[in-house]
Amino acid sequence: MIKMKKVSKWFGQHQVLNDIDLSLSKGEVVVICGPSGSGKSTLIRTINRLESIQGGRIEVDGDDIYASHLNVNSLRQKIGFVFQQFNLFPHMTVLDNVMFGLVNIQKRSKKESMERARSLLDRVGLLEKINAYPGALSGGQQQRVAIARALAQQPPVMLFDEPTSALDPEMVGEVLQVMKGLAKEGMTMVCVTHEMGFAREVADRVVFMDAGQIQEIADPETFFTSPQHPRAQRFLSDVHIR
Amino acid sequence: MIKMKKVSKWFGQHQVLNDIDLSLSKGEVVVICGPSGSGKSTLIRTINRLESIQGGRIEVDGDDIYASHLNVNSLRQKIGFVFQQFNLFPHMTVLDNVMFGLVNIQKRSKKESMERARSLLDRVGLLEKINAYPGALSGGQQQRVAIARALAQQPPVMLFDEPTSALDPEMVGEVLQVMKGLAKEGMTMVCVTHEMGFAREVADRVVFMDAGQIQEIADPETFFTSPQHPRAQRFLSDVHIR
Amino acid sequence: MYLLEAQYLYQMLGGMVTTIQLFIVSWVLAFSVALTLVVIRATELSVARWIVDAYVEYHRNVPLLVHVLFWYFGMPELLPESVRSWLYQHNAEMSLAAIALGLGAAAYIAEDIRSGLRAIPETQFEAARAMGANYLQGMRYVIIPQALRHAVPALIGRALLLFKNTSVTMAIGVAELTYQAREIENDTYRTFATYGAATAMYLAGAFLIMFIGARIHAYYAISGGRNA
Amino acid sequence: MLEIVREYWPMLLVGQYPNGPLGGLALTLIVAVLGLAFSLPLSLLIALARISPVKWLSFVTAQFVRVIRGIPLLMLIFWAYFVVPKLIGSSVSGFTTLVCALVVYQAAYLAEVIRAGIEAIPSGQIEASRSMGSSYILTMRKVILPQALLNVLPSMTNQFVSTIKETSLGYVISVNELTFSANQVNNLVLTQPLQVFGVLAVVYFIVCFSLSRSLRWLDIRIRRSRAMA
Amino acid sequence: DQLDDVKSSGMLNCGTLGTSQPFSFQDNDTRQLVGFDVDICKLVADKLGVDVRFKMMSVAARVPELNEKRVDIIAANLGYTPARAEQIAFSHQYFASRQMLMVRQESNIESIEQLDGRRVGAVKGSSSERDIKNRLPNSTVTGYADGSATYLALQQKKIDAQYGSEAGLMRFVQQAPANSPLMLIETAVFVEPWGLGIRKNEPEFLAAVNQILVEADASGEMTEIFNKWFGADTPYAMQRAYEVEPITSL
Ligand SMILES: Nc1ncnc2c1ncn2[C@@H]1O[C@H](COP(=O)(O)OP(=O)(O)OP(=O)(O)O)[C@@H](O)[C@H]1O
Ligand SMILES: Nc1ncnc2c1ncn2[C@@H]1O[C@H](COP(=O)(O)OP(=O)(O)OP(=O)(O)O)[C@@H](O)[C@H]1O
Ligand SMILES: [Mg+2]
Ligand SMILES: [Mg+2]
Repeated sequence: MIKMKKVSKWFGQHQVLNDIDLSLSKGEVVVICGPSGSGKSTLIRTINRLESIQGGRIEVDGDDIYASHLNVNSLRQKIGFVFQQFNLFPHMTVLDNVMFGLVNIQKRSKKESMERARSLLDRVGLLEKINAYPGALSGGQQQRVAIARALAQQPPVMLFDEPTSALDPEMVGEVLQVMKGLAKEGMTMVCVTHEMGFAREVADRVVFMDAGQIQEIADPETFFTSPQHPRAQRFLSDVHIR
Repeated sequence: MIKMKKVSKWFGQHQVLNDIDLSLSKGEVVVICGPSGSGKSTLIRTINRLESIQGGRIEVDGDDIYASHLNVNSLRQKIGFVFQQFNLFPHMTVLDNVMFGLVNIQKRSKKESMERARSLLDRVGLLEKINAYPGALSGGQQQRVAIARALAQQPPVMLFDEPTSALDPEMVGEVLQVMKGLAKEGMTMVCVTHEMGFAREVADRVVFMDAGQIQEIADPETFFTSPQHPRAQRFLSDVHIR
Repeated sequence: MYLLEAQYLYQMLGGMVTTIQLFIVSWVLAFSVALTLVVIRATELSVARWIVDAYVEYHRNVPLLVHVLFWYFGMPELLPESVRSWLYQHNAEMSLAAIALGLGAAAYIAEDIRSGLRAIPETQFEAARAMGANYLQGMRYVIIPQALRHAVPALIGRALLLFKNTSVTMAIGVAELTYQAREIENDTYRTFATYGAATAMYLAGAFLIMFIGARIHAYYAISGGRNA
Repeated sequence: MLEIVREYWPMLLVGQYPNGPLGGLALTLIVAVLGLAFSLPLSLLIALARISPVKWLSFVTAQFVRVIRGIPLLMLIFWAYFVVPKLIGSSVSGFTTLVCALVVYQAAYLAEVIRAGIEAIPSGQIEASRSMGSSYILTMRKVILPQALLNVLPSMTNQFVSTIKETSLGYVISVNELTFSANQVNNLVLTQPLQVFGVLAVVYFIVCFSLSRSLRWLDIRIRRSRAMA
Repeated sequence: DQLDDVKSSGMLNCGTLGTSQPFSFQDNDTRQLVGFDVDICKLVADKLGVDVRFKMMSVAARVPELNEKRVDIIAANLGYTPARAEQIAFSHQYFASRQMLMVRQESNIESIEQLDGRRVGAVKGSSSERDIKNRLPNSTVTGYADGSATYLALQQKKIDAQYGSEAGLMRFVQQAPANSPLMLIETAVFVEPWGLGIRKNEPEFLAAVNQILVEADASGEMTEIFNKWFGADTPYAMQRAYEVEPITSL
């Protein structure tokens, strides 16, 4: 489904991704963690071509996504992206946010889009907030709308960038429930997160990054109980202090 | 040191604080926790008179701080406040941010202020960032500058509003170290936080709020191991899922 | 100071109507051109930026009067004879004045919208693109509507100035309010009365614009407030 | 166009001076500089009054700003010239009237720009400063205005440039600045109005462009120095 | 009264336009205000035995400048009409402006009537609208900022005729390029009497000014001034064809 081969990225002189190799098959869930600035966000952004890369190759569904002839807009319709800061459109209601891609990008009929949006919002438990504006929602509610919006176009792949870091403990729970549901249904997912509970429960593999490189890939249980890489050991000790 | 008696606050029709009673003696450290929207921020903001109150009375050092003749500016010099979002002044360097109160409010000499600012920045481990602007700092660094700024005027009381919620796990560690140091030195502190580790290590009491009321006050060990109030039990179970 | 006779007030009302027509036509033109400029500019291509910058600097730094004279006396000379004479038979003053005013105001409006644009986090655009929206869709549905909201106060100010600046076009014979006021003043030498009436009419028009602007502002205010 | 400049440059530069009152570009620059120098502080006061918690003060300034913004500048100058002396009982020169009218008019517009800038600063900044114990004035002076003024510098540039261009309305009360001189020249040359006004446009362009470029330069420099660019 | 005030102050404040060759304009070499109107004011001041100080005024502000006592007298293209005379007092006529129409030679228009239905341009605020409507009821009049702009509009065929005073139009005829010559239509649309403007209710001052004008006419000084600006040695080469006389008797 997703294949990254020797992907490298520089910001000016500064190398942010260094020979990244990573493959996901359909239905797989991968969690990425690592210290701040290690390149986690940059990595998942490259999968959606939100960043340019200077070396290597990324394939989604067998297509080289950095090929110049590739239609990037239709690629992105296949990939749902949930931003750390939600990035809901503040001038649209919750319903309009979720319908946006269906109506304006995929040019579906209003009626059909509305039905689909409603059923998604129902699923994330926000049916009664349908006409609210994002500014009137709590953080956890906003995050769930962002997920519904990303799911609306029925993408086979979902990317999550720290979907819970801005939330308080109770809201973290709400958002993780929804994501677990998706994982169970067989969605292919890449998720940057430090939520150990989530990683343990749903991830097939955990990827630990540091300084632009993948330092360790392991199944969750192994990673959390006996990390191999010294940087990962230090990192996990910090996380556990909490 | 701080005495709140039957403090009530409304936003329009909505009661946000309901008969709050809370006293702190000198050198005491209190942690406030509770679900989102329960009134934690509002509570500590009233102690600094950043909010008006509609009922009750708050004394700091024996003075009724909502008395109309009270000089609010000199009250606030006695209370350091650290915001969740840092609120550093982006147009001033780190040093200027920390010197601001000394030079402009307390009218100390430049030289003396500079020395004091440097020693504070040294203490929070930021001596080398002294001439940087806030925009060029990481979140944890910004938060430490904010603490140094609040400490500069040597306030006997410090208020912290979720000082770590916007930080990643490693940075959380940095900030908590500084706060632990303060607690050990006998600073009177009120801290809104969900960092159980911190609460366990330094808090004298934990206050659990819900729906504008204090539901439970207990010492940390008791609170975390056997909370009495059902809402607190549910809340803690959520927190532990992580 | 005493009031003017009905006949003169009527004449001035005629001028006011022209002023309002001119204002509306040039505002619509200005707004469309400004939006185009903003979209071009936002591509961040250096050629595009250069062109839009030059456009803005020209209009901002050259007096409006000169700009109006240029459009009236300079531009039509580039047209073929037949088009020109058709134009002159059909109130060329008015249409050329509207073009000159509109293009001039467009430069300012474009800057105002661009300031509004700067207030929109780049992540909004990214969010739209990440869903598969193309450049124009992202601009049209997500960025521009938000930028406009931020720009409303500045745009109200701009509309007021455009409304008042229509008087510049009297230099090329557009019979708007100031033009009529001058005619009447010159016929009667009752300077204070005529200018007093003209000032009152401008003020009334300006208040109307401020009122409508405030309505639009209130209508567009995004509800929900603090974390939007 | 060059012959016109060669032939008439003294008139365009200084008007009748020294055989009469100073005029032309020199007068334009003087009026503009005075207009800019006074309108900025006045607009600051208006903006602060407009957002002040004192109800009547903000109400009065709001109405004032509204009315001034609703009157064409030409009319404002005209009325100031003829009405103000009646009110204060002594005559005021055209030059003074022009400068004052320009200052008041620009200040009203500028005040709105500045107000928007102040209101756009996150309230956390005010709270942070106030919670350290600084007074309202100190907070405005050291924390809010330095940020707000920088943010709205582009709009302020627009306003400054129009101040320069609007000095030309002084002709109506016989302040014979550059545009008036150009009209005189036009009357002498007679058959080349486009060329004469072309010269006028170039001169205004040079003056205004230098101002807007220097302000942009200043903007970039401050941003750089605050590590914001 | 005003006459006494002027005499006692020793200064006559005279308002002129300053942008109206040859009546009042700034000489490019000396950069001083000169012209027919200027000389008339000087004449009045001389005869009153006082100094003269000139003030340039815009068309829009000239009447209030007078009525608000900023100046004592204005010589500023003031054509007489009864309506205007309700606001200010007119002296005897010191100039009679033949108001004429100028056309492009190639348009072959020779009479005023031929222009009916065509577009006519004039300087805005020159009482043109009313005058022309009387003669050319089907024409539209466009008022431009000044003579030069009107001229340009005529040359660019935006209008078919330019309306104005003979003195003003003459210079355009002379300066028009050879490939697009202009000409005046022989007959004047009408003759507009110009007077000096004085505040109402100043009979002594008005009488004194009138007397000065009459005497200057008699002594030949008026003709001298006229010839200096309009005579054979000037581009206008006009003959003086009017008397100094009370306007209301016209
Ligand atoms: N636009 C940019 N220009 C230059 N450097 C950048 C840019 N964006 C990111 N970087 C740098 O690239 C590195 C990786 O950034 P990235 O955002 O991928 O980190 P991350 O692992 O997501 O960190 P976090 O946990 O804080 O989100 C960082 O050192 C960052 O400073
Ligand atoms: N300016 C305001 N106007 C109206 N209601 C407000 C305002 N500020 C806060 N509230 C409401 O007051 C309640 C308490 O808010 P407060 O910010 O104190 O909560 P909190 O406990 O700090 O929550 P969090 O953990 O999310 O920060 C909330 O329901 C909130 O919606
Ligand atoms: Mg990241
Ligand atoms: Mg809070």
